[in-house]
Amino acid sequence: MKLQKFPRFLAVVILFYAVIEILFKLDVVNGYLLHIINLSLIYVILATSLNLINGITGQFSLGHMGFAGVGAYVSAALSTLVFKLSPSKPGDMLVFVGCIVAGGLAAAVVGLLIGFPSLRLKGDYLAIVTLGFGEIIRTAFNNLDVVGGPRGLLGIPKFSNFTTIIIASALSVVVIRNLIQSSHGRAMLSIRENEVAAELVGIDTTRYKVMAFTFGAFFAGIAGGLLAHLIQLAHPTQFGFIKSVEVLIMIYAGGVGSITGSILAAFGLTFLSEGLRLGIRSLADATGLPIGGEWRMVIYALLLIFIMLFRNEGLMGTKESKIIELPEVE
Amino acid sequence: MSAPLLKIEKLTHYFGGLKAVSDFNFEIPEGSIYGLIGPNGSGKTTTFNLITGIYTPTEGKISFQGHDITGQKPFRIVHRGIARTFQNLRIFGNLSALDNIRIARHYTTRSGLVSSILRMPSFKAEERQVRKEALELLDLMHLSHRATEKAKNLPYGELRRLEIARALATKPRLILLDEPAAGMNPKEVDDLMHLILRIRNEFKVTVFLIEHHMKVVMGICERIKVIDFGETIAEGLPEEVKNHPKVLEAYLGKRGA
Amino acid sequence: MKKSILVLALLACVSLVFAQDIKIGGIGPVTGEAATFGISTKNGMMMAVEEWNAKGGVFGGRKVKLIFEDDKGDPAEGATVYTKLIQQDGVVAIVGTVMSKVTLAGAPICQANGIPMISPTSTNEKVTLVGDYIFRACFIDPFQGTVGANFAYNDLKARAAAAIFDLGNDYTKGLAENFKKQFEKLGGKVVAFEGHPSGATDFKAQLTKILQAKPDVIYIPDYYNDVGLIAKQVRELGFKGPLVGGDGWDSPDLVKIGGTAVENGFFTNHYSSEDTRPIVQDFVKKYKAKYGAEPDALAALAYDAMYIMLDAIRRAGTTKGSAIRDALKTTDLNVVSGRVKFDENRNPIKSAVIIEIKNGKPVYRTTVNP
Amino acid sequence: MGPLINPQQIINGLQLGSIYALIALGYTMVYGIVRLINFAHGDFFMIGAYAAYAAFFAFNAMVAGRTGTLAFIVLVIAMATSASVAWLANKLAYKPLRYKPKLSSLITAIGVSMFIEYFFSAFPAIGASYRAFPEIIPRRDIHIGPAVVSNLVLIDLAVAAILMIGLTLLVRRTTLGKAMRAVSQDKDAARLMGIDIEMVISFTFLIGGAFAGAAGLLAGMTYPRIFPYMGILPGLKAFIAAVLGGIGNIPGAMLGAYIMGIAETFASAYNSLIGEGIAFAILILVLLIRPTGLLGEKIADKI
Repeated sequence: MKLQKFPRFLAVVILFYAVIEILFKLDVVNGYLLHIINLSLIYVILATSLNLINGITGQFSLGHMGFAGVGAYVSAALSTLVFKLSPSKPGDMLVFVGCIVAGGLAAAVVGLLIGFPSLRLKGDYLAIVTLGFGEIIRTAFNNLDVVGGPRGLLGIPKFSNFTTIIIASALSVVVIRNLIQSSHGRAMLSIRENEVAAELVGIDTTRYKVMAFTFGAFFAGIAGGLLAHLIQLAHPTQFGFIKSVEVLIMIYAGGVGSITGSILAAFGLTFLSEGLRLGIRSLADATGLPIGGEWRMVIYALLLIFIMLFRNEGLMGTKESKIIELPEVE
Repeated sequence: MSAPLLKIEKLTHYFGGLKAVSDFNFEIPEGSIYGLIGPNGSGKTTTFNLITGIYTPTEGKISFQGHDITGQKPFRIVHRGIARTFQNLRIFGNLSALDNIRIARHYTTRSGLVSSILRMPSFKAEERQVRKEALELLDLMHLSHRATEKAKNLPYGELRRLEIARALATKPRLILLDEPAAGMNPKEVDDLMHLILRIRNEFKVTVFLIEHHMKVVMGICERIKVIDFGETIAEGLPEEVKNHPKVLEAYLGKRGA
Repeated sequence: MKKSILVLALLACVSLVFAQDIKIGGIGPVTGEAATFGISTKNGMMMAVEEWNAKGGVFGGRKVKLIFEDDKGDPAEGATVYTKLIQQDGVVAIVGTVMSKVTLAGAPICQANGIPMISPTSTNEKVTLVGDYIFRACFIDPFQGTVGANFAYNDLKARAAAAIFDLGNDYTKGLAENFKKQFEKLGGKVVAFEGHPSGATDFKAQLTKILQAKPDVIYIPDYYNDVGLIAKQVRELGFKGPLVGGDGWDSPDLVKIGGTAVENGFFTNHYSSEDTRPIVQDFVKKYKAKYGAEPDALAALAYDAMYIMLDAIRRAGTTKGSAIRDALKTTDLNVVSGRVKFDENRNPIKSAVIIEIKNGKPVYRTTVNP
Repeated sequence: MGPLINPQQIINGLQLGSIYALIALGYTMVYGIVRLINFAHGDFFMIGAYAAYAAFFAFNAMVAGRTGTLAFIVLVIAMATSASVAWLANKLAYKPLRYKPKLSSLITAIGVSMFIEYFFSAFPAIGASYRAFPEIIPRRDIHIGPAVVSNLVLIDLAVAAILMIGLTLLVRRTTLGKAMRAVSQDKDAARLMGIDIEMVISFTFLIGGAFAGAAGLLAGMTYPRIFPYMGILPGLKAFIAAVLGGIGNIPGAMLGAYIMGIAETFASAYNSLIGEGIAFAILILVLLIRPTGLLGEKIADKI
């Protein structure tokens, strides 16, 4: 077997995993850093799956975290139930995987339902309807006392860890990447480029728009489930409009339609927002200015504006890194 | 003689209260080159939009190869074998020329989602095949050198050719060309005429075109229909049409004078 | 001679180690929609820390270094911040955070790492049930709701009550539900029970409906800013009866926003600023001098929570988590919000006072023991 | 008597609708001209409220007792401040991206919105705390049968009506209005006709900002509590109202806003649990039936 045959992306993921694990064992990477990496990896899933809907298929969705919410609540409700019935025993991991997938599937069903309005609506009108759906989902969690209402769903077992999250994240990226780089993916791209022309070269645009929503929602649901099992809490406010906007920012800062860009932005912006905590503190210490944590988001917002002003196609534009992109089948 | 490839009966379409197409009846025989001409706003593109399913006609029937296709979804009509180009280009600008062609071949591919995502051997074989055919088509249109270029970076003349290539990639029996010569210089027009003839002769595709450029229309069309204000004013062989009094009136602008 | 130098050096080292600051984590939402609560909380904590440091530290001359982080009122951000304080900064204890939903995301992290934690204002019952390292300085929802209902039924002689609460906030919802339960148990009737969306400014739809049911009293367990608006609107619609609420009312801004509309209003609270105990008078005076504003309940509870934690560390005489936890359990301390002891669920056992708004001033009305 | 046939609820709904309408107008105007969902618009509303607050304390003593004069000064300052901020945001953050991918300016708008909110919250002179808005015009209640109408309700309705009529006249009758309509129809054609596009866009931001400022003052007087994040929710609701009416369409925005105000009021009165989601439910329903909003024109996609 030629060395080149070994998938580059898989190699990078394994290397990254090994390095972080070793550094963690050596105490170079502490629990905090690992937690940020975990969050970044979850955001990678959210950003790439939203990119499938917004960036690839060109359907402007503003309710992505609503899907994540469905995944979080369904998977967490299931796992807390199972865990309550039979506390920890071997095979727990399998149950966990089952719960997460069930959450993803539930989100996919919701995505399928929400995909239908996209058949009639375009652009900003679609954006506002997806926003509306997302808010209705959030409101439903808020008013459903069986899942804790405004208190949130508690006592979720901590199943998510670096290993499970990186596997889920890498799998999501690979599946979405392979989908995009197939004939089906090109069909989705053609809808973004010109819907009428797509229809008139024989693409069933209805099917592919709904498919994009369903796939996107499935992976968002997976991410939501992982998040719930990481922070051991699912709360309606985590899945509202403002959170959806955060993911949207990631895909545009990274570059619309670029998986590489989504990955870089998911890591970059998560680390930036945490890094600014330290940054602000050092600045305050160095200058003696009376500034505290409340200035962190001011700087974050300014940086966001500057990124868009000076790199208005996002970090990557529509380009893909060679690590992500598959070679053409020749 | 066999049944016509495309048969239009009593085709009528209103926009609000405005009659855009009124009682069109015509047939396009297999293997012919058929021209549709008329002044701006006469309803030419609307006719194309009705045939390709973008609009559903208010009245009338469209049959293709003996099947009623009236009111079917555009992509289904494409699957039946009707392809088209657009007056104002509709290219997938951010995708490569190669991808533009491959997308048009998508509906003929068989790989399902699972085999695509797992990149199974059957999927790879099919990808290889599609790529090969797409490159051949580009070659035929003298666009091979542009295969990996983003379509939006191509010059205008090449874009026109790319759009025709993309239409041909859907393996049509009938191709509708909406003002293919628009914006071309005389040399390019000549090339285009040769290309259209080749499409008909080599690909065995029937051609239905809208054109303002009289040289193209008179040079290659075998039958011509002239319309104005949604009404048919003449139909027949190029010679017949050319000297028809109503046609002269419509084109030389006697109305309103 | 050499030996003594060595001993001296060693001693110096030891004292240096001992004189090291004790790192305490503080958490509150200083950005986002709950920022105003977070800032009061931060102010209260900082004041307590400064007082302890001015007194010469916690034990062995070791001073407190407060590392305060923002949680934006977001559970996920909260989990990150708790992890940061414990893993990155190595704090020995955490005081925080404000909102129950965020505290509930942080509590399991503290419990798993053996870091004692006290929340100043998270009232949800479940918070301290996470584990034995988790304490709080405030009342729990059922207590205030019950006290409010008792007061409305027994003292105000109300027989028909209505409630309006924030659908998106478990604190106000919890209080309203417990009020309803108790009021009905006493034999009263809850004639209207209406929620409003978080962040709403117009409550007239709900209030018009409530007034159609003709209640004697309206229970409004919201925060002062919403209470001000609700009171204004309900008075505008013609309601003259008493309004009752919880400790969310305790802010100088209540009267500023609500004006005369909050007259004939009563709320359950931890302390009265009229309380003559020196600690209360001292706190109010110093807070005003330092921040130019009267303290609200959040500032007082944050101050208390920090005080309780530092006192426990002093008594433990070590920064070991389990020792601090054990010391916290045996807390018996006079703080601004009263004399605090913890029950077996690590909730404070303390009495509540009822405050009445009279001529634009909060006035002590009565004390209720649990 | 059922809650739905209560005249008080209609008054409640109209008042809420008036404030939504003033915000929605700015949203819709900017969208009509530059096709940008200006997420920061809700923050211009907040700035208007703060400017009014500051203006009240600056001029209260000076005009001692003359309520009308004071209210007028405060209104002008609120409108001028919000208008300038809107104008500045356009110049600094949106103009450089005018001919770049549309969504990059959307993200910038989100950035501007975040910046304004967090800056106001962090800046010590303003701060995150709630502030009690002063009583610029003392409230008086007028009882009509079982319903209560305060003079504030009437002021809200009147100011909204006057500004809306003014705007309609501006758009229909003036040269600037014609230029605005031309730019919203076809930018390139407008440029060829010699219209200074950037000037028209600047004016649109100025007017939209001024309306948001007026809404900020009215909201401050009606709901006397202001804070840096007060623009988020009304901004979102007004945006929905604008889309409901047909985004880019001025009468549509007004219609959408009043429908939203009344629907929210009635739904909250009917059942508070559904009140929270009703705005969105109506929106989705309307858009599924009329994909371009109530009065929005069909997007002509010429093929």
